[in-house]
Amino acid sequence: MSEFQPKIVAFVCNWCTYAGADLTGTSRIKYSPNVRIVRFPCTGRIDYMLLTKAFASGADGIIVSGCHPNDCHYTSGNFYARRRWIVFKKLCDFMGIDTRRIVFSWVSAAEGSKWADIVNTTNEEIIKLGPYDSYHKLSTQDILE
Amino acid sequence: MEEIKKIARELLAENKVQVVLGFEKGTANKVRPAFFTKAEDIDKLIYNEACIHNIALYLKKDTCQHAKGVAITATPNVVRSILQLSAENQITEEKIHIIGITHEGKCAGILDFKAAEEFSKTQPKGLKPEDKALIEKIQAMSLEERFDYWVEAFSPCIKCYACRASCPMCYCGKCNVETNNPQWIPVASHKYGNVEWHMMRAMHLAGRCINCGECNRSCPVDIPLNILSYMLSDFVLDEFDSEAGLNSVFTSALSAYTVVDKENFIK
Amino acid sequence: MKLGFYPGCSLEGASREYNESVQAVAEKLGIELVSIPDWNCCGATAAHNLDKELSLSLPARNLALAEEAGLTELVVPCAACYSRFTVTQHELLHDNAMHKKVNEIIGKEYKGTLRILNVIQFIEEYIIDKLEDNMKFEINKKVACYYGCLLVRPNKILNFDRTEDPQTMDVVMKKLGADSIDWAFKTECCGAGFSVSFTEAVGRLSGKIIEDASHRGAEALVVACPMCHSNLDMRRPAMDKYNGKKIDTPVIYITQAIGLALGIDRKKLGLNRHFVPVKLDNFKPYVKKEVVVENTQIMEEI
Amino acid sequence: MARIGVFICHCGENISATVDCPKVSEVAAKFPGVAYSVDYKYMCSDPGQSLVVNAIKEHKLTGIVVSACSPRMHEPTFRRACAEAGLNPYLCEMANIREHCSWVHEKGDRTDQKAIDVVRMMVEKVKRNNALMSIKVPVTKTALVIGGGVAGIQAALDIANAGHKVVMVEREPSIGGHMSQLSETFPTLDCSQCILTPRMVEVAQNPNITLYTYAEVESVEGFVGNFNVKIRKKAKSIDETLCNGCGMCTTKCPQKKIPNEFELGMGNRPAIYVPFPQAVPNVPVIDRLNCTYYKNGKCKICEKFCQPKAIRFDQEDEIIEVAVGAISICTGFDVKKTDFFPEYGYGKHKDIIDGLQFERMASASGPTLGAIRRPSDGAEPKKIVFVACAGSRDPAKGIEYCSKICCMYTAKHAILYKHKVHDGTAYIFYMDIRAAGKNYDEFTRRAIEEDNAQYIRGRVSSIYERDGKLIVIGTDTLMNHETVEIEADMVVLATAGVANQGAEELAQKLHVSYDQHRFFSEAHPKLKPVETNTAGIYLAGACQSPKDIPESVAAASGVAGKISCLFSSSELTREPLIAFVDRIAAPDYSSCTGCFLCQPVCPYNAIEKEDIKDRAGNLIKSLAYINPGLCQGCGTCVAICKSKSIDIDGYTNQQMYSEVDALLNS
Amino acid sequence: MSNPHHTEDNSLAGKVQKHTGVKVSRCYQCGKCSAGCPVSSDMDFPPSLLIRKLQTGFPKHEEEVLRSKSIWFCLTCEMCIARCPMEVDIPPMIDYLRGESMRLNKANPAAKNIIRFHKAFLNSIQKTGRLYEMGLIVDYKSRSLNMVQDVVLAPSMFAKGKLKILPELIKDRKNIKQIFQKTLKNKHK
Repeated sequence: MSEFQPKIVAFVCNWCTYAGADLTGTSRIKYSPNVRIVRFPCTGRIDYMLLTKAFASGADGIIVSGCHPNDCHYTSGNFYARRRWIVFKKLCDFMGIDTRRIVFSWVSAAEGSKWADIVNTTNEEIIKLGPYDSYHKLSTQDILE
Repeated sequence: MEEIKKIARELLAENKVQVVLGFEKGTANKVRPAFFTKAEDIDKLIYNEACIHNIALYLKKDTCQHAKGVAITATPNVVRSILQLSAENQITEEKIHIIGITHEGKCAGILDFKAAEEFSKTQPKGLKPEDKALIEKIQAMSLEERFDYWVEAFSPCIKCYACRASCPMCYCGKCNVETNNPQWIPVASHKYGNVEWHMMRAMHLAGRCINCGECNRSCPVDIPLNILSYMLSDFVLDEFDSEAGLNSVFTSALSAYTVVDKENFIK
Repeated sequence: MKLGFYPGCSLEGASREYNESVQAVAEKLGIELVSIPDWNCCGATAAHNLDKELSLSLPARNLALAEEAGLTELVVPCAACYSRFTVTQHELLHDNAMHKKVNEIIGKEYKGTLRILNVIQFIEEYIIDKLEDNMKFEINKKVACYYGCLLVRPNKILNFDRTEDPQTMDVVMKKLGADSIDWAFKTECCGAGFSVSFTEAVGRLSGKIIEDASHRGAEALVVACPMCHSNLDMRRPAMDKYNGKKIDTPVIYITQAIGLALGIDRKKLGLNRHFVPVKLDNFKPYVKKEVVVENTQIMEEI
Repeated sequence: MARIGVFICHCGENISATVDCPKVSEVAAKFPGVAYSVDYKYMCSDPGQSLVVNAIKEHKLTGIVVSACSPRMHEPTFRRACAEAGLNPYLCEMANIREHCSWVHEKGDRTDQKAIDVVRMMVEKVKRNNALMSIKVPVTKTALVIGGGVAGIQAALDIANAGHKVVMVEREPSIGGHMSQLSETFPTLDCSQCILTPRMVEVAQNPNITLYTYAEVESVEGFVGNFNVKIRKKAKSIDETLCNGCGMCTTKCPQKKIPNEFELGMGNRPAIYVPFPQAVPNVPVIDRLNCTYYKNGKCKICEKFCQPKAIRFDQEDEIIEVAVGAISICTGFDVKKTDFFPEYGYGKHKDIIDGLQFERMASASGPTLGAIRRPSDGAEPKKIVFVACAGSRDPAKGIEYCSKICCMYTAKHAILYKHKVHDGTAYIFYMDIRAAGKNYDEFTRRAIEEDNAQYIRGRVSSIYERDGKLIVIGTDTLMNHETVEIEADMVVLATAGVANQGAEELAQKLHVSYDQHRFFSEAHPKLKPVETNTAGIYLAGACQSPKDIPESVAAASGVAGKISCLFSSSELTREPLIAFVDRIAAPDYSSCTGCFLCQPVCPYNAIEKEDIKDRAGNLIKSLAYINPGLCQGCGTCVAICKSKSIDIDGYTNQQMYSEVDALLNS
Repeated sequence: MSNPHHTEDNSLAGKVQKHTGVKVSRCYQCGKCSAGCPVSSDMDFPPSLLIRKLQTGFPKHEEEVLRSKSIWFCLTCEMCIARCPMEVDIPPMIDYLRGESMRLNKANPAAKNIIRFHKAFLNSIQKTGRLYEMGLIVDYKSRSLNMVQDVVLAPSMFAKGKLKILPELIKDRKNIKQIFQKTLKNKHK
């Protein structure tokens, strides 16, 4: 394939965004197949270490998505997650990790078309940015180097 | 100085404490942390400008853990560490006798936690100007430069874990880096493993670090680790109005939230 | 104190008494109004009806000139001009492409830094606090404050007072000692846009307004718009025809009312220029209310 | 060694039209640890399920991945199949290649690749699944009913009559709710209080029902079957056990001019009062804000006249704790006041009233004893205008939804008006007549044909007062959109039905969700209309959306049915996908350091402190412990734990890490 | 946002939406605009009926709209949008329809006077930069051939100092001319 097809991982919560993505399917709204969805019970469960792990394993972009504020199935998981992301994003920015490649969003179970939009815009954005070579190289270099 | 010794001696003599944690003269004109268990040994207890190490670290060591009472000569950084450890349920007030020492080196007497909180708030704090300058320098860099800077800065790391060993907040029995199922952090000290290790450590200290700078001092290869956690502490203070080391009961920016936390980055 | 000032065509022509009263009041209270150098007509309804870009460009030229002259606040007493200016500012600041285009058309750089004040905002911010010390008379009359369309609509853009049953003018009139009545036609359109071209409709629309005010015992209508004024003042024959009776309730500008309270000469306020004679007189001399000392102390403490 | 089975479903053509299923199956067969891989037309069909069951048995599978639709659809189906085959049902994972793949992507290599990746991901995950046992929790067979309107009354009676205990909490001094304020009810015109009062009395007398009026829910903890509820019983300043309801106190109270809430300000009441004559319980309360004694420290006239000596000025709020197994929210609705319409005078005209005020006016027990009178001067209005959709279907100034009940009650008002003012005319400005319901359309026809209600299709632009009349200006869109001007004596606005005050706080106390209008949200708009997203908490009546009486009652009976089902056995089974703290050998006991930074993040207060002691009883270590009965499995504590001492079944660190690892290292 | 499943809407309503953002399908025909409109009785189709005609999209109705008196009688008093429950912004829609009506030479004969007045007004500004009321009235009266009307008013206006004999000229009239050339002239060539 000549054209660059990014690898995008989506970390989503079970109750809102996963269900929203189900609705995208039920509504037959098309989006880029470059995304792989990983299901979590709640955004509160999403460990930031999985994000760096995903980059290390070859992801070019990451979507993290859950319920809108006040809609969390567990009432507050998304609030703790949001705070963690605020801090994590700051650290990433300071350390030169490309946070343009991490897209945070709220997609409810009713927002099927928003999910398709998020995936498509992220896909386009990552295509523009190109493969995340600097991080990939870091993680695959020879240990003895 | 004599006042500190007097307090320490009395505490031991009255058996209010079994251990006094402080400094003694080391070799080659250096100072070293010491445990004093007898009142007569207190003569050896010293305090001077060289005693900058954050000895709150030793409160979690067996000698202190097994004692019923512990006294500690505590500079502002040590006091802040003690308060944060208390906030995280690692030590209890009944057991700890803080012999406060101000940033000017004066004895502030025995501080209970309430007094310690006041002490902590009023004592000056902050980074050295050169560290601040470095933070600003890094923030002015481009994304790629920042990344390269840190990869390069971490590359001499030999994963000796002195940073962890010297940090009073790194008290976990089993550190994440030793968790191997799954192997979150690569063990080897290659560039990737180093970045991941220091990144994880910075996240774990976010909102908890009291900025004593011990990690940087103890690092044999001089990585400016402290500015990572300092930058985050500063950010957490700005963003969530939360600061470590000021409170002896629960505080942690990341175990809390407000409905109005900033959201401009979320689609 | 220096404020930017845009008189507009009406205030230089058919509604010069409005200008005269604004100037007289400002002068009396030591406020300097600086006209935009070489200002042009805002385009009014005509430009707006026939071409959108023209309707934005004409006001934009004035705004740009005001900015060039280093003005930061601009008083626009004419409600029509005020509306055109505010709408232009809103549209251009919310539509980048149009903003660029208009800048190109007028050959000037409009930045959007000006704060535009209508006459009531001007009164609220710069005049009302000075009244107590300068008032000579109380306007002890029953008045009906008439706002018309342009001061309150479209509310989303102007964001001034509430759309229905606005109160700002009433507050000023009450401060002047008037009994401002609650009535039904505060914001109904008077039809000024058709004053020349479709006078029958004007007779009906304005007729209803003047009738309701006089029916409820108003001794005068108070306005802040030259369009409304010339319409309600000059088209009285058409209104009387519609109402089937003669109504001689005069229509005065709010600045004229302030002028009267300040004891300014009637002629200086242009009251002689009205078609419907303004007979209001016998005002009660104003006595400054004694401020209770304790309150002042509390105020000072706060 | 893992022996994983992979089952690729075609879902008819739903998947196979886009994804090359045989190819996916072929590739999956080569994944490490996969012992068996097959594709089939309908995996969820009986033969499909048999295929799974047989494969598990035949190939001695240690876990399966069903690659088909969303797990939200068929996960339970395939878990059952596992159980049938003797495999722990939690050793089953689903790879979603329908909703997340075939339905959203075009046919092609990249789509096939995605399906393959998704399957590999789940294979890696399922290898690390643990066999889990479902959790049994006991059920407390008492229900809490919040709100004593008609929905609450119905729910409480039905549950009580099924033989279970009920605790009812009502905010006002009496139960009855809005229905007790209504005059007559559509479409039958039977008197509201006549049909409601017997049921109110029944609630008071039913031995299974404990009634707390003038009380509010303070806090709720726990989970389905095991809620702990604190109820704040506000001080009535009356000893309810002594009061005989003689009413002497209310007649003697010197404060007489307090606007009566029940009459919506159209009548007055004393400071010690019973909201209305048929109140249940018939016990007065003292309104402390308006009582002379509480204001000035002097009076106590009521106490002097109270024969049973039941007045208690020093009474304090009481907190009552109850354990319940299920909760029914029946908190009802509120109506918007007339003051938010700028064009209708911001509520300044006395003769513009809302529908509920008209109800009180038309009620025989109301402030005018059933006569229709102008509030301004007490005259009988000869021309009355009803404005439907006043605030409803109005995104600009009101609410965007249809309040549903207004069309019917406005028709009823027009009929009642005509019955009371024979020479009067009622005009109704409306946009649509929404009268779907048994005998509903007939009812509106009756208003038009028999009671001469003048329906005008159009909205009212403005209303103003002139010479004591209200000038109503509207349009008739059926008459060339002409302007219609009516000189009315009185105007009734059918204001919108909105969520009740305090709904938001209650929702937060109960951890249930609510919509943008602050109405409580049902779990599923069609199939779970009376459930909330929180197990064991149900909804009935207008707290969910505007509802009329029959609908509210039907929903309440529905809730009672649901709760009776829940109470039919003494324990219930829960999914074991919950968090736990690791345990290791002494001397560490756990990698948990006892920092308890996880404790505040748990929305269910499930994280407790566990002390490890030696034989002498000395504390060795304090550890976090997650109460399996309380944990709902969000996993927020897992991500917060620095030492990774907490993990969560179903989404363990190992599982999630492997998923990410597998997905990308393809 | 536009629905990708729909092709471009070439109806008049579609054009209105494209050029002004006003979506006529939002109107549910409550008629509140017509009830509040001060000139609805002068109109052939009150505002809500005008919208209804756009909603159907029948050529007959669209033609009626473009040839209507209504679009010219609108005073832009904004009462309709102030009270519209669905926030259908009628005034900009009418502005657009006027433009279309002129462009297609469909302006209603009854609107002649109104258009003439507007043109005379703009003419005045174009020449002098400001409104020259005397000139305007003379210009308008000569355009409308309605010499009698308002002749009564002029002398008394003059007497009260309300009419000036000579126009006020602004300095940079070139700039004004430019503005007219780049906008009006450009389009009506």
